[in-house]
Amino acid sequence: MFTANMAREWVKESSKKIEGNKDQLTNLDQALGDGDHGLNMTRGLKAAVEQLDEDTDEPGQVLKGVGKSLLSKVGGASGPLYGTFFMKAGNHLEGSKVEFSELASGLRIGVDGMKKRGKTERDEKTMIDLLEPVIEVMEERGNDVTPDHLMERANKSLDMVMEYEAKKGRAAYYKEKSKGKQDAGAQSSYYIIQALAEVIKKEG
Amino acid sequence: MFTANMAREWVKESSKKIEGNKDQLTNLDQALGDGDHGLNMTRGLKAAVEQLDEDTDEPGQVLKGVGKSLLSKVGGASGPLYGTFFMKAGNHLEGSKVEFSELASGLRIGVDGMKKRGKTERDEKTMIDLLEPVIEVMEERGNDVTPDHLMERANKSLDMVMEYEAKKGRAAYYKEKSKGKQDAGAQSSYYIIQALAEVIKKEG
Amino acid sequence: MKKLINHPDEVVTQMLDGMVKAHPETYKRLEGTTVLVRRNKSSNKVGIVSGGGSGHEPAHAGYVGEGMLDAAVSGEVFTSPTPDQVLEGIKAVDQGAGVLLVTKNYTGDVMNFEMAAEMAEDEGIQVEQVIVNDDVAVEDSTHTTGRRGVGGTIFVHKIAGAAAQEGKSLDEVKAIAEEVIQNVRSMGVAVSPAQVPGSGNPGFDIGENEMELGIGIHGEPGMETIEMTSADHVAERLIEEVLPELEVKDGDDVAVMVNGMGATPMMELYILNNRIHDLLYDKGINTELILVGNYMTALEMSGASLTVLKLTSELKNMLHKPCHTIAWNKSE
Amino acid sequence: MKKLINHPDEVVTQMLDGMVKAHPETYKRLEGTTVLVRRNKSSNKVGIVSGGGSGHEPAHAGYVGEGMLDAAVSGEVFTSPTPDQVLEGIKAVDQGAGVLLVTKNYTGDVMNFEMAAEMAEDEGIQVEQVIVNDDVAVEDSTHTTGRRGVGGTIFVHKIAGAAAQEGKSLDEVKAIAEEVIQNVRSMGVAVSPAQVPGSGNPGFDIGENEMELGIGIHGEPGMETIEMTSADHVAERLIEEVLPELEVKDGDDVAVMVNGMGATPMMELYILNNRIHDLLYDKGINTELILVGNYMTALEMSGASLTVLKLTSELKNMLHKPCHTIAWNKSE
Ligand SMILES: Nc1ncnc2c1ncn2[C@@H]1O[C@H](COP(=O)(O)OP(=O)(O)O)[C@@H](O)[C@H]1O
Ligand SMILES: Nc1ncnc2c1ncn2[C@@H]1O[C@H](COP(=O)(O)OP(=O)(O)O)[C@@H](O)[C@H]1O
Ligand SMILES: [Mg+2]
Ligand SMILES: [Mg+2]
Ligand SMILES: [Mg+2]
Ligand SMILES: [Mg+2]
Repeated sequence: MFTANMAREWVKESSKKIEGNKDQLTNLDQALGDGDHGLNMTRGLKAAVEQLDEDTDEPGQVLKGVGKSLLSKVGGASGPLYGTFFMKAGNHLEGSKVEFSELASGLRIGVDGMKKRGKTERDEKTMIDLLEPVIEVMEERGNDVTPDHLMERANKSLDMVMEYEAKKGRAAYYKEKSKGKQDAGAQSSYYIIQALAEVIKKEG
Repeated sequence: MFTANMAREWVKESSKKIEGNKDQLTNLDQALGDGDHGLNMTRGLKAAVEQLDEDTDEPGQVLKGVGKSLLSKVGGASGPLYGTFFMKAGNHLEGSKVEFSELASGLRIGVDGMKKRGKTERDEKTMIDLLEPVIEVMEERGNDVTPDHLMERANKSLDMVMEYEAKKGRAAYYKEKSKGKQDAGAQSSYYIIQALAEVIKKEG
Repeated sequence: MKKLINHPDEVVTQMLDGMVKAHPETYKRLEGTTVLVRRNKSSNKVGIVSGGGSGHEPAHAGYVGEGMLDAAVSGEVFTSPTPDQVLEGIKAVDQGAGVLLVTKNYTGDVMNFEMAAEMAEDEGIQVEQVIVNDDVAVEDSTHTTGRRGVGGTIFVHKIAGAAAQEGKSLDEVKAIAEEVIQNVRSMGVAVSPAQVPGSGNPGFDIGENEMELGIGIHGEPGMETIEMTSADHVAERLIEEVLPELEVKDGDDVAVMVNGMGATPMMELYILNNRIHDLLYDKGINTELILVGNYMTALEMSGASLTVLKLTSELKNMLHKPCHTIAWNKSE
Repeated sequence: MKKLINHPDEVVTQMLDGMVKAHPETYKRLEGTTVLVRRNKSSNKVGIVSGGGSGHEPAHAGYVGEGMLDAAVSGEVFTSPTPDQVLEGIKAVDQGAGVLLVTKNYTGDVMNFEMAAEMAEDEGIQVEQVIVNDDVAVEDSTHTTGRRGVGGTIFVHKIAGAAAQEGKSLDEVKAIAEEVIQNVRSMGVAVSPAQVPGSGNPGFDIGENEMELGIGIHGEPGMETIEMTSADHVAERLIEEVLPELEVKDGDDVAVMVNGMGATPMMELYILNNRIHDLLYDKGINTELILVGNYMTALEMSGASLTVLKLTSELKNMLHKPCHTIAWNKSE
């Protein structure tokens, strides 16, 4: 069961991890982009935490609010993408008790929205290469999904995305030179998945 | 006897010395000014050599031409000052055979013009602190002046001017901090005197 | 890099306030936003809104005023502004004739402005978007992000702004903006990098004796790293890279921008222009207008870019219309 | 420092040619000289000639045009031009009403312009000279070189230029120029140095965490070396140093220039202005006009200066007259 509390914890834990790794994210973005991803995501998630709907018992409400915060605080490429992801996912989830299989469907809609907004496919070396495979695992495992399932796939994807050639965002200007360097957005997605896994472990 | 040939040699030798010490002059001016004295003087003396009146047998004519070249090629503070010096000195010298005592009078008029143009007195840490004492020696010794007389006084003055506090030109902004550092213009005057001493030694 | 700032989080708002305080007759800032809007609106014209990350000053707020933009929306440094901010700009300038958004081709700018356009349309405002992509240092391919938008954006502001000022319709203004975009190409070169306030180090490195050819305005890499070379040679390379795609030929008219990246002395820009002008002249190309200065910068990056706009008679006509902004002030 | 130039010996002439090629309608270069003169002369007015070393662009040639200068004479970088060059400028702009020379207070500038004035008078041209000395970082004493001339020079150009354009006599133009000089004070701060082309190293050093308060526009030292501090604090120090000598008080009108030294991003200048404006406002001082930008630079020096001009009603009147130059373009 995915609850509003867990949704809130997810956001708080994501914020902590992103802020704690701000410099890493910024350095990654500096190598392949413009060096603001750590700043952008920290600013956005801080705002999301501040604006968290603490009263609702509906996880969908929580995630929708997070999406709006990100959309209006992050800017850049990651703002509309993560904003769309959380808003669309939140929109899909109904009521206060959400099965993990339902969460998976919500996140699927989220990531599809993200792909559409970014005109991006898999394997283009973006955050999508972290999020989508993990969501696939959730879809496959349904209600039996475990934190370890998520992390196993996230770890594998993180290694893989490093070797891709960037096709979207500023990293694409580096063409083949982008191979062997980690994508900043993939790395921030990794932390967001890690936060989700930890919350599931703790509460589940 | 000071001849037109000696005047020409004086200019050529000055140009050689100044160009050879361009970086030193520039570094001195960098510490207490704007770092262009080496460039300014090299440019000016090169032009003076190029425009030398090779046909005249009157040293006054030669020096007048040098003054004009400096005036129209150097700019900055040193251009009008050295320009005035050589023009006024040249104007005073008459005919083709000039006694050293006459040369001394000419240079006296030159340095007085320089002081007036620069509104400068002795001991204000400028080129005047090199030129005027040496000219005094020439005035004292008259036709018996020797290269060693000149260099003895020039060496002494160079040591003294180093300890003065600058009152004129850009170096004045440094106030007491200018003490213990050499003035770029005093240094270039030193080379010009050195060149004169060498020419007198060779020809005289 | 040492910066005359207070706190990295405040650079954008304090900069915008500083602009408004310097030019209260030109601007006001929409309260609680990073949007600067024109004070003296001409009535019933198409509104023009541009924007993007901060750090490119005078772009974009410097081009707000009669004959150019109606509002500029500023994001954090080198970061696209968010859709809600852009939406505020759109709402503030719409007078019923619709609004044109001028965006540079960066994923973030495109998406945030697109979302703002969708939101505005939901509120019943007619919005069109054009995307400037003039940087020939980047290959244009539908499978990738495509060419970046750089200095050419200023000519889009100028000409779309003049068309709107003339009372043309949204479709007409959009069409002429597209025509500028089709006909404008740029390329930049950097000799030293810029650093985003609050980040620990410069955005990229350039070797002691090197320069980066084809640099982007956020320090994105370009075509190649070359040895430091003369201004004349740089001018020649830029012309060689920029002209071919425009297919300019003997007798054509162009507008030229020799743009400083932020920390380049004017002296160097004019020395570049000295050669650029002659290269064009020798090809029989007529330079209707040459702008030399800091028009689209990248903080304290040192370097320059060349932008060439091929002029049709309509573009020429609009280019010469007056405009009154901080960064480009042209009388009748 | 990496420079986009060809050869140090050619920087001035290639820069001047690059300026003329960008603005052929504004200027022409007197053949064989480093003098740029205005193309469209207004007839029978007092001529105004300024100049000095190069490296301060857009000063001085950027201020040639209607309502400001008639000619600018450029020396080598940071080196006063020679008297013969200044003389050419004087002769080119004299229309019988005489010529005013505007000089910054540096020994070289003063002497070279003075000699040019003497030469021009020998040729029967009426010439007057004013010497701008607005830099409060230097003590003013008759026994020393006195205060330097810096950014305040631009206000002298503007106001003397407007007076000349109005048809005032040489004495009147000189008197109003002197009035500006009496009422204008400046101070600068640098965070990184500049380097003269062709010299092996920067003109001065500034420690990694330091800034130089009271710097001159050729890198001359100022009052003190201080630790890097916030823009607000810099603004406060500059205001504190500049205002006292002007004796401005509640209700007075001033014009303000927040000037970049060459490599300072506009963002930082506006952040400085954000505080400078408020400090003046809090004292009840009315800012009639605020200029923010690169008006009097020092090559690629990074830093800023503040200039405050206390306005009488006559100065205000002249300040608001139109002018049309590359660097300051003001419509009716
Ligand atoms: N079109 C796109 N689709 C999906 N993700 C993208 C796209 N463009 C960029 N990204 C992701 O966004 C990240 C960069 O985000 P950020 O640095 O915050 O924005 P910006 O690139 O505008 O500075 C990249 O590392 C990449 O993962
Ligand atoms: N008023 C003055 N009278 C005499 N000499 C002066 C005066 N001002 C400067 N100087 C001399 O000029 C030298 C500097 O010359 P230079 O560097 O060529 O000119 P600038 O100071 O204009 O850059 C100083 O070292 C000093 O000796
Ligand atoms: Mg980024
Ligand atoms: Mg000097
Ligand atoms: Mg960004
Ligand atoms: Mg000098």
